[in-house]
Amino acid sequence: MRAVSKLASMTDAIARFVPDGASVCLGAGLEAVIPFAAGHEIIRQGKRDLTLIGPISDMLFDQLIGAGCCRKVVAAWVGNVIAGLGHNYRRAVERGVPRPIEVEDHSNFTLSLGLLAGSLGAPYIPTRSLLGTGLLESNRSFKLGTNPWTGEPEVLVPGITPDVAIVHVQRSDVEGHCHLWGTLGVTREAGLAARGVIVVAEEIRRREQLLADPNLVLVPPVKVLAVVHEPWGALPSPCQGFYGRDHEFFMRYHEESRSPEGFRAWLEKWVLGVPDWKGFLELLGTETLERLRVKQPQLSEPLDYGAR
Amino acid sequence: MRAVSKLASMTDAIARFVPDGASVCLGAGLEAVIPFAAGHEIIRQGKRDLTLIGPISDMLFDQLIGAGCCRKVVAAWVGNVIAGLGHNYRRAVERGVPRPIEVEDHSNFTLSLGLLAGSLGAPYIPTRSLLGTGLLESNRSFKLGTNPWTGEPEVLVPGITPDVAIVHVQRSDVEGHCHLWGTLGVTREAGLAARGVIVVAEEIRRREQLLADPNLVLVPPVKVLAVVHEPWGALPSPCQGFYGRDHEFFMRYHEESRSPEGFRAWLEKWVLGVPDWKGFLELLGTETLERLRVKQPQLSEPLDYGAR
Amino acid sequence: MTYTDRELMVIAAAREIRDGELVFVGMRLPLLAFALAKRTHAPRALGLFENGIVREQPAPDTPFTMSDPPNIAGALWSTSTGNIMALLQQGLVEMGFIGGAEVDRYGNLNTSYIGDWKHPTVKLPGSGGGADIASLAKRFVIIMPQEKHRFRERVDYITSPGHGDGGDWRRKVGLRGGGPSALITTLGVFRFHPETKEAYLASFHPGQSVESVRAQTGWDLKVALDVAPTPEPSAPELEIVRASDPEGFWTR
Amino acid sequence: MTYTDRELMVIAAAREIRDGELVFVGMRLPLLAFALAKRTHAPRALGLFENGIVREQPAPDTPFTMSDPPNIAGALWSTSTGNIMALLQQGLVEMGFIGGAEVDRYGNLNTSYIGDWKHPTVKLPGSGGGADIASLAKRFVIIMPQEKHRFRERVDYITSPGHGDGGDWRRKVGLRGGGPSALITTLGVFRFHPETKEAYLASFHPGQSVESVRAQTGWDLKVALDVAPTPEPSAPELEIVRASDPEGFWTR
Repeated sequence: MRAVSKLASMTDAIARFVPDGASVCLGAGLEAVIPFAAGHEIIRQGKRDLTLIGPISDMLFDQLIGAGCCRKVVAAWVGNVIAGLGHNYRRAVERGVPRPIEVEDHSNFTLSLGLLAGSLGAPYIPTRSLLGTGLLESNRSFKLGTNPWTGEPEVLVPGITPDVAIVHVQRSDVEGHCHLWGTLGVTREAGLAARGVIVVAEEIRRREQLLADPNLVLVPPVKVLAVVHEPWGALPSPCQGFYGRDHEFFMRYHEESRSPEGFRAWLEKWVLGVPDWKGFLELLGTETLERLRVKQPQLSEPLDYGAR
Repeated sequence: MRAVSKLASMTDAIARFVPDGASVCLGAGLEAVIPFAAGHEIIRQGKRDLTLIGPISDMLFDQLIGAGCCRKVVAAWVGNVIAGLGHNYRRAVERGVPRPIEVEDHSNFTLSLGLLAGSLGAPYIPTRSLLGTGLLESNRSFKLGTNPWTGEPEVLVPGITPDVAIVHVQRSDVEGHCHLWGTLGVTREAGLAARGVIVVAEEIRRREQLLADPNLVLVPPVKVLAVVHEPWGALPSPCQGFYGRDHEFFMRYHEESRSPEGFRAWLEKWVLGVPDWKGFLELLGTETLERLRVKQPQLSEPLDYGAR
Repeated sequence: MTYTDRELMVIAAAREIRDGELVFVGMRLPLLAFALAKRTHAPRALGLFENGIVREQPAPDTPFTMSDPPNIAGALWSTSTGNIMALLQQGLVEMGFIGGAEVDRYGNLNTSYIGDWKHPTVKLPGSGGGADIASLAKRFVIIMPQEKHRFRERVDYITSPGHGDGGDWRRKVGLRGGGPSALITTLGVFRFHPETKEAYLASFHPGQSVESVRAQTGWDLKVALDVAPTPEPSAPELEIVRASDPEGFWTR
Repeated sequence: MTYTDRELMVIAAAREIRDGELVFVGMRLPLLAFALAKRTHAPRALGLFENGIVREQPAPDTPFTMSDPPNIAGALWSTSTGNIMALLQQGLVEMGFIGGAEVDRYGNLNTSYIGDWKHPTVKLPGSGGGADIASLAKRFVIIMPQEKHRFRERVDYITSPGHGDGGDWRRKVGLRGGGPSALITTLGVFRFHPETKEAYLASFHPGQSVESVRAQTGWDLKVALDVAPTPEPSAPELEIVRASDPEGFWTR
């Protein structure tokens, strides 16, 4: 039987699979492979009331919050990793600008455990982290429990099951068998915990090339909603083997987003002022792309899956 | 600084790191990469009072039980996958021959969850599996719990932390950075949950060759106690890319182990009658090895970890 | 047309798979049933194996175990046992196949202990993944040879939970999966009453009768009003099964 | 010899790492401290990063974030965040570094909310992995610039738990890790009393004094009887730090 292609444009994938009010996991790879192309399309389409789920979200959540797409954040850290505070995040929490948002404070470990529990179909996983912290008070989704064997206190981290996870990967086939390598963060847990996955890939390859390493396939095809071919789609975050991180872009964003007006101007220029990711890349310029492009391949040794 | 070599003979690795009374996880890869070479050395060294931990253990646990090495089994299934019941397992449980053993009945999922909990340093993981079954009665390590959010019943699977896990892999360096592919089963969970890992490898390769794919490294080097170079060391179970399964060997064992005397004769011939794994392979014969050897490579596409 | 009991079981089992389903396949007869279903009415079904494998097609040579290298090469996914079982617990797996040493009138299976588990007369291998499939799959199908001493009023030990003591037992103990939907034996096909959840004979295999099945059933067997012979295998069905098991290792 | 506050902090931090330890490194100053320790007294230490990386040596060019591609190439292990954090919870990680926006006399850190968390005056980025390291590492070292308004009697919100309200608070709330063992600031090095767990000044940096440190401390500061100036950086130490941060992005 014929493979069913799930190939879609970013516009169509976001329009179909990220409805207003959805819970969306983005940036599961920590500072790497952050799906900025998808995030910008979410902003362009004016999505509202999203719950954003991700460990640290380096700059992307700040943009989505500033653009008014977000109702709630479930994260361990929101800001700009090399620059510091997220100005839009501050404005939203401190003053409700542009909209008030709810925050569920996690640590990286508890966010990982929540997604792991979600991926297992388990109601929660207990941990010894966070005991005695303010997170147990400000994040009401946690429960304090007691180890039934020892009587010791423990924190119960409830399962997190995003409606959709958007993952950026190096390569995929049109059905969504995809390979991610380099920094993993909580990507596998997120993909397995989510009800559906949008795969954004640097390269679309033939099925046989992906299935030649079935251990590396990130999520089973039944989870994949759409496959978007978007080269450079994680910029300005890095993608192992493809491009490095554009530190300057993060620093400039930090400066330009200090005021709501500054952020608005940034948004007009980089997101709303371009029709799609190709427009963003044109603004960024071929010199920047060429500077960031990985030029020295470092290849792994192939694995022999021979069976006979 | 210089890499510290953990290379050891199987004799030394088992002598040093599998003391009498230890809990040992073997056969985490289900029917594949079962560390038979290690198991036979455990028998030759006359280890006693071991707790054997593993999902299904295809034939190996039956041998270790019959040889009197085992005090307790923590497993989902013990027998001979294509032939049926394990005769030694039956004799030990039903009649205490050669020694009585204790059994902790698991399912494959709960054994996986127990090792996962162990690997996380979590006291337990809750599941909806096994409710209403006899396993909750015969395995006293489980507790019946109540989901604190919904009040629904749940089974709490306690963390399992073997003293040592013995894993068979395709390749390793002398420090224990190792790559396993093909069937994984619960191998990663077992390696991470165990206090220490004995790596048994088909090939010893240079460090750079292993670190060229750091995502595939099975366990961090701090977990590795010893690295044993033992080609064909998983026979008669298969090893992806290296050799297939020797079904006949399993069938013959099933017939020959029907009586304690038959098993004793089998043991004398295949285990006690040879000094080491090379002796086993000689008995097996080069024709068998040649028949089982994988002849058609099926290579995965290399991953580019390039960073600049 | 001649065929074996086991060939008929395979064909009856294949009919239980619906198109597009995620199916916990296991080995032996269910694997052959999956192969048959894929090539007939369920081309979009996917097969799961508890060693971590998802396959679209069975391996070209029917493997002896699910971890044989040909079952991994060409898989859609080869992951951990935990990740596959997690799909079950997420409620994504429509059906699974299980065998057993003993079954009772409510479809509970024992593969652990004959007699008192504290002092068993026979120690059976145990659950494997059977208890998980029985607990968590939306429905499951039992395949086993029928002999009176294996078809018991009450099993000594529940390894893989069926409908417990009937009615809404599964809900009461907290099990989410739907329980057994069919029991396929060497003599016939049983289904479960929607209310009482007791097994009843839905069809007897050609050559059998209600009486011959009853004679090999250890409880007071209920029989469907419309009980009828199990449909005979078709020639194409038999051909596919035999192509999947050319040496007859599993079906002869 | 001239050097910056931050260079001195890096060097003081490096001295906290013991040979052979597993160290949660993080970025910025701790990463430079790790690089220095590796090249001096702790050649067998291993660095952990919460994106899933274990490294023997820092990446050749000091990366800006732990997920920059040079930090992955050449790693000993690149796994999930969960698997790295699991090493912490297994009790295998001897030490980690944490920064904070606010610290109090018991070494509790706030990186979440200034003011009432329900109506904060400042929303800080949050825990990241800080709370996990503080909860679970055998000990941890705090590195932060010292300003009076950040060194508070009591933090508004505990993100990363220090010694709570002192004494055996950690044991009482169930925390297993040992808590903070040192607090390294732009002005001096603080340690924690073995019984009361209160921070006290162990050394002031060259050019500072007990009084100048006290002036930037928001609580009634205790001082070690043997308080002394922090040892000056040696030329080789400074050379290594500068080689690791040639453009002075972190230390100038």
